[in-house]
Amino acid sequence: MKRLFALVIAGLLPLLGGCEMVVFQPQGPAARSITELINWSIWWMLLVVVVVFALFVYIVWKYRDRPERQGEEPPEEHGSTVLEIVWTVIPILIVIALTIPTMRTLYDLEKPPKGYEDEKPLVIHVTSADWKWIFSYPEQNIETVNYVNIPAGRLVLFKMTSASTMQSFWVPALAGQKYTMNKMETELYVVADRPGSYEGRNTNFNGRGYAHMQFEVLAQTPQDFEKWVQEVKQTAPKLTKEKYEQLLLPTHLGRLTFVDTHLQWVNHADPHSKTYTNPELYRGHGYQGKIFIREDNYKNSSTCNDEEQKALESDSGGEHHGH
Amino acid sequence: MSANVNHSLPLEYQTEQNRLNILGFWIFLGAEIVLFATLFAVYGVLGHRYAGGPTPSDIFKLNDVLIETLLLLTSSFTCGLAVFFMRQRDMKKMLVWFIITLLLGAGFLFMEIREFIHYVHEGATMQTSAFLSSFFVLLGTHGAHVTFGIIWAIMLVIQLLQRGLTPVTARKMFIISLYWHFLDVVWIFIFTFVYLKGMVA
Amino acid sequence: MGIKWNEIFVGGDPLLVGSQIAIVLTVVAIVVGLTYFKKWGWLWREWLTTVDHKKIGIMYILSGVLMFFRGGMDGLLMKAQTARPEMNFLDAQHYNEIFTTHGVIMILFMAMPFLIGLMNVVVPLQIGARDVAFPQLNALSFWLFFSGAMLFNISFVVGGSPDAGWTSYFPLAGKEFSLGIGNNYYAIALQIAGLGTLMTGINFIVTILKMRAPGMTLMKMPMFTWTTFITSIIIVAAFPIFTVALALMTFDRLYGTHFFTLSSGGSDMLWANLFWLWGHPEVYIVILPAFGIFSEVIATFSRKTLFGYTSMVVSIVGIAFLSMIVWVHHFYTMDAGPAVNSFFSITTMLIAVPTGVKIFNWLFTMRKGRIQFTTAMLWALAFVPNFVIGGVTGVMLAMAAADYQYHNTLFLVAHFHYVLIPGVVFAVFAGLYYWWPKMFGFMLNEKLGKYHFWLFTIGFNVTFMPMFFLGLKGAVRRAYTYSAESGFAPLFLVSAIGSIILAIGFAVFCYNIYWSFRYAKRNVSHDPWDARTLEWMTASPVQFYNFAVVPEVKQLDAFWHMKKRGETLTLKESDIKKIHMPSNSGLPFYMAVVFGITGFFLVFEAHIAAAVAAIGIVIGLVIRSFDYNDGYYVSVDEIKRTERTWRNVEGGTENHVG
Amino acid sequence: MEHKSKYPISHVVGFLFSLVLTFVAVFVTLKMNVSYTIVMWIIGSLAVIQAGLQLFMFMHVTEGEDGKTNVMNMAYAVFVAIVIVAGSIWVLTSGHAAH
Repeated sequence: MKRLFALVIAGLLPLLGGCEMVVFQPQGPAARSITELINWSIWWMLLVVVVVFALFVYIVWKYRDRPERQGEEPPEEHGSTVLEIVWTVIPILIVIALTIPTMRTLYDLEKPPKGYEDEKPLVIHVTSADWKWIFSYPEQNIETVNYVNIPAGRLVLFKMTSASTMQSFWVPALAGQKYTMNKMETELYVVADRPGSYEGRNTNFNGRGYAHMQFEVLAQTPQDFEKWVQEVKQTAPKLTKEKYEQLLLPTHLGRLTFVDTHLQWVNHADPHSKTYTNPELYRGHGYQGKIFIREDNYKNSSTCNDEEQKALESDSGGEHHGH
Repeated sequence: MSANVNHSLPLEYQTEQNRLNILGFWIFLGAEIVLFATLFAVYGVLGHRYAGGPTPSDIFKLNDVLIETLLLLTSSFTCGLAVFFMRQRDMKKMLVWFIITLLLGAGFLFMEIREFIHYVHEGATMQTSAFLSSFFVLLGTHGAHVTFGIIWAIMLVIQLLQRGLTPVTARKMFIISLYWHFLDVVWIFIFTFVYLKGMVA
Repeated sequence: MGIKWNEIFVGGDPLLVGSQIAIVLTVVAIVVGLTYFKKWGWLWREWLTTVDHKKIGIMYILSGVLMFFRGGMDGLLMKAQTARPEMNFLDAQHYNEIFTTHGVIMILFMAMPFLIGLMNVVVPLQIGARDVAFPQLNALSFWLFFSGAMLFNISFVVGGSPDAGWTSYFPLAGKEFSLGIGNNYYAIALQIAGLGTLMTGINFIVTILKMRAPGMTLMKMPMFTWTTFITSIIIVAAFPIFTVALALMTFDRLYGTHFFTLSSGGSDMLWANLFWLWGHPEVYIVILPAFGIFSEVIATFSRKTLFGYTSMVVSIVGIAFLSMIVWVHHFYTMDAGPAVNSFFSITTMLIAVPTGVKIFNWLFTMRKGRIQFTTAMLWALAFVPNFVIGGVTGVMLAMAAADYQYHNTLFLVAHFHYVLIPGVVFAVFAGLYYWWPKMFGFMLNEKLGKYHFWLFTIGFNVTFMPMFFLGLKGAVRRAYTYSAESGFAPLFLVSAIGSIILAIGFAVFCYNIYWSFRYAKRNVSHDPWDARTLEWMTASPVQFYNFAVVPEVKQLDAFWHMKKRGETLTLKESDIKKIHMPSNSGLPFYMAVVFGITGFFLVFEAHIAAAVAAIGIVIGLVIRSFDYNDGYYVSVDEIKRTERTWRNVEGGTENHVG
Repeated sequence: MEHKSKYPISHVVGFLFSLVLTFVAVFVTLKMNVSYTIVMWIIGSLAVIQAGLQLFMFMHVTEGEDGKTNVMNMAYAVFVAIVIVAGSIWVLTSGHAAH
C-alpha cells in the first residue's frame, strides 16, 4: 500500500513542479500537530480508497457482460445481514480512530504548545481591514502594517479582530486558520521553531482587494527582534488618529511602521466599540443602492479630512497599489 | 383525485383530494414551525443586543400584550367551536363563531399595530438596534400571518355564503382552522419567550 | 418610480455589451419564430399552462441545461483567468461576480431543476399515480423557480451581478460593503425560486405518501422514489430557514435593519449560521435523488435487484437526520471553541457511515450480476471511484483541527466538486440517458453518449485533481489571480486545460440531444432497457394519463416480476374506466410574472412600485381561492384508442438490451 | 370524528386550561421571586404544555387516516426547531468568538 502511495506521488511529482506543499512542512508546533493529524487521516483514507477501488475493479471486470453470457440470468439476491453489519461497523471504527486524535488536537490548539505552557506570551493584536493586516504590539508600543516580526522560539499570542469585513488569518507554515471578526476576538498561539520568513494571507473572500491581502511573518532571533524594536522606536513616525482612520479606508498599502498603537483609541474586538465603515468608498460598477446612516459610525463623532478621503476614493477601484 | 365520496367521514375528509389537501397543509405547518423557529433563534441570538437603544423593560407594556394574548386565545377557541358546529352540519352557528373569530383576530391586529406605533413614537424602530430588528421581524411575521389569515377567512365566508357546506368548503374551513390554531401556538411562544422573558430580565 | 432608468444597464465592458446584444437578438428570434410558425397558441396550451407532471419535469430539465450552459461559461472564464499567473483577462470585480453566479447557478438553478425535473417525470410513474398530489401547485413551483432563475440571470446585464460569493457572507454582502444592487438580486431571486422549491417538497411528500399504486407499501417503493421522499422532507425542513435568512438579508439591505451588520449590534456570523443551517441540508437535497438514480440504473444494468434494500433505506433516513446537525463544519474557524468543533466533527464524520453502506451495497448489487456498459451505466460506474475520492477528502475536512489548514483553500473546492460533479452531474446524465426514451420516445445516441462520457469524466478529473494539491500548497479559493513566485502556475494550467475537455464533453452532450432529436429511431419500445420499475410499464413517451389501469404491486421491482410472470401487456378493455384529470391553468404562469415584476422592483429598491406589483400577487391568490374547477374526465373510448396505438406497434419496436 | 357529543366539551376544557396556563405564567414572571433561569424553565414548560393543548384538543392532530403521519411530521418539525434554536444559540455564544 505504501508502495502504491509512493508510486502515485512519484507520478504526480513532475506536475507539482518541484514545489513543496506548505501544509506538509510545518515550521512550528501548532502547524506540526495538525500535519501529524492530517498524515494519520491520509493513511486511513488511503486504506478506504484502495479497498473500494480494488473491489470496484474486480467486480466490474469479473461480472461484465460478455457475448457468451447472453441470456444468462443473475441470481436473486436481497442482501446479506453479516456483510451489511461488517461495512457499517468498520467505518464506525475508522471514525472513532479519527475522532480521538481530532479532539485531542482541537483542545491542544487552544492552549500554548507543549514546552511553552509557563512562558509569558508576546501578545500581538491583529486587526484586519480592507485589504491590509495591522499588527499592534502593546508591550513594545509599535504598530506595523502588512508584516509582523516575531522572536523565534518564543510563544506568541495573536489576539485577532477585524475593523471591517470578516477575514481569515492564515500562516500555513506556523498554524491553522482562524477568522477575524469585527467586535469579536479570536486567539491563536503561535511559535516559530527557527528564524525565517513565512507567508501569511487572508483566505476569506472580502471583496475586490482580496487576492492581494497577504503579509509576511518574519521570525527573528530574540536579539534581532530587540534590535528591530529599538530601531523602529527611533525611526518610525507616530501613529495619529487621523492617520489610523485613513489606514482603515479600503486600500492596498505596502509595509508601514508606526510608533504607538491604535489600541489607545479603539479596540475593534470590543463589542461596544465604534463602527468604522465607509460605504460610499465601496461603490462598484452597476446600479447603486441606498446608503443607511449608521448612528454608531465613527464619522458621526470624529472629524475626517474630506480632501484626503477624496484622494483615497479615487484609488480604491479595481487597481491595486503597493505590495 | 376523483370524487370518490365517503359519506361515513366528516365532510372535510370525504374526498381523496380533501385528504391530500389536509395532509399537505399539515406538512406546510411543519415548514411554518421551522420558519418561526428560525426567527426565534435569531431573536435568541440578537435579543440582548440593545446597542444603546431601548431595552424590553423600557418599552413593553404588559397589559396591552395580555389583552392581545386573551383576544388571540379566545379566537382560537371560537375557531374550534366553528369547526365543531361544522361537523354538526350547523352552518349558521358555524358562521357566527367563525365571524366572531375573525373579529377577535382583527381586534388582536388592531392592538398590535397600536403597540407598534407606540414603540416607534418612543424611538424604538426596526433600524434602532439588532434587538429591535429581530423583535419587529418576529412579531411582524406573526402579524402578517394573522392579516393573511383574516383576508383568507373573508374570502372563505363569501364562498360559504355562495355555496353552503360542501366537502370543498368544509375542507377549506377545516384548513383555515388549523392555520388559526397554529398562529395561536406561535403567539404563546412569542408571549413567553419575548414578552415575559423581557419582563424577567 | 424611483428607478434611474438611464443607469440600469451595466455598460463599459465589451463582453457585457456583446451579451446584451446577444440576449436581445435571441429574444427577437424567439418571438419572430413563434409568430412565423404560429406557435403562440401551442406554446400557451401545451407548455405555459400545463399541469402535467411530465411536461413540467421536461421544462425543469430544459432550464437545467440552459443554466448548466451559463454556469459552465462562468467556470470556463474563471479557469481562463487563473490559467496563468498575473493574468489581466478579468479584473477582480468581474471575477468576483463570475464565481458568485457560478456557485449560485450551479447549485440552485442547475442541480436543483435537473433533479426536480427527473423527480417530476419519474416519481408519479414509479408509484403508479396519475399525477402529483397538487398538479396546479406543481406548475406554480416550476414557474416560481423559473421566475427566480430569470430574475437572477438578468443581473449581469441589468443593474450588476451579485459579487459576495454564493454564500454571500455578511458583513461583505451588506450595504456597508456592497453598495451595488447586485446582492439584492441574490436575496430576492433566490427567495422566489426557494418558494417554488418548498412547495415542490410538500407536493412530493403528499404524493408519495398518499398516491402509491395499490399494494405498494413503503418498503416496496423503488429507491428513486424513496430518495425523492426523503429529499422532500429535507426540503420542507431546511428551506424555511433559507426563506428567513434571505428575508433578513433583504431587510438589512433594503430597510436598514441590523441583523447581520457591523453597526448597532448585528451579528455577521448569524448569517453564516443560518446560511449553513439551510446550506448543508441543501447539499443532501441534491445528492440524495442522485443516489436514487444510481440505484435504479445500477440495478437495471446489473440485472439484479438492489443489494441490501432495507439498509439502503435506513442509510438514507440516517443521512437525512445527520444532515440537519452538521452545519457548523462550514465555519469551524470562527472559533466557537473545541467543544462545538468536536461535536460537529463527530456528526460530520458519521455521515460517512451510511454513505459507505450505500457504496458497498451498490458494489454488491453488481457482484454476480451481468453488467451492461450502456452510457447510463457508465455514468453510474464512474460515479463510484470519483465519489469515493470526494468522500474521503470530505472526512479529512470534517476533522475540525485539520480543517484549519484546508479551510477556504482550493483543497476544499476540489473536494466539493468531487462530491457534486460525480454525485449530481453524473447522476443527472445517467438519469437523462436512462429515462430519455420514457420522456420523448426516442433514445439518445449511445455512441455520442460514450464520447460525452469519456471527455467529461477525464476532463473533470484533470480539472479538479490538481486543485487538491494547489490547496495543500496554500492556494486559496476565490482569488482572481496569484503571483508567479507562488509556484501555482503549472497546476493551474493543467486545471484550465481539463476544463476545456470538460466543456467539449458537455458540447457533445448538447450535440447528442440535437442529433437524436433529428435522426434517432422513433419506434422505441416502452421498455428499451428491460428494466424493473413501473414507469417502464406504460408507453414511451408516456400518454398524458400515465396508466390506463393502475397496476397492482406485489413486490419490489414490481414490473420486473410481472414480466417474469408474463402479465405485463395484457390489458382487459373491460377494466378501463374513465379517468379524472386536472385542467390546465394559466394562473401559475401569471403568478410567476407578477412575482418576477415585484422582485425586479424590489431589487432596484423601488418600494412603491413593488408594493403595487405585489397587489397582483394578492389578486392571483384570490382568484385561486375562488377557483372551483375540478378537472375533467377522459372517456373510456379515448383511453382505448390511445392504448391501442402504442400496444399495437409493440411487435415492431426495438429493445436495446436483453 | 370523535365529536359525537352535542356540546364542545373538549374545546371548553382546553380553553379554560389555556387561560389558566397564561395567567400562571404571568404570575410566575411578575410575582415570584426566584432566579431568571428557574422562571424561564417554568414559563417555557407552560408554553410547551399550552402548545400541546392546542395541537391535541383544538387541532386534533391524531385524527383521520393520516393521524400518525401528522404526529410524526409535528415531532420532526419540533426536532428541527430545537436544533435551530438551541444549536444557533449554542454555536454563537461559545468560544472566543462569542460576545
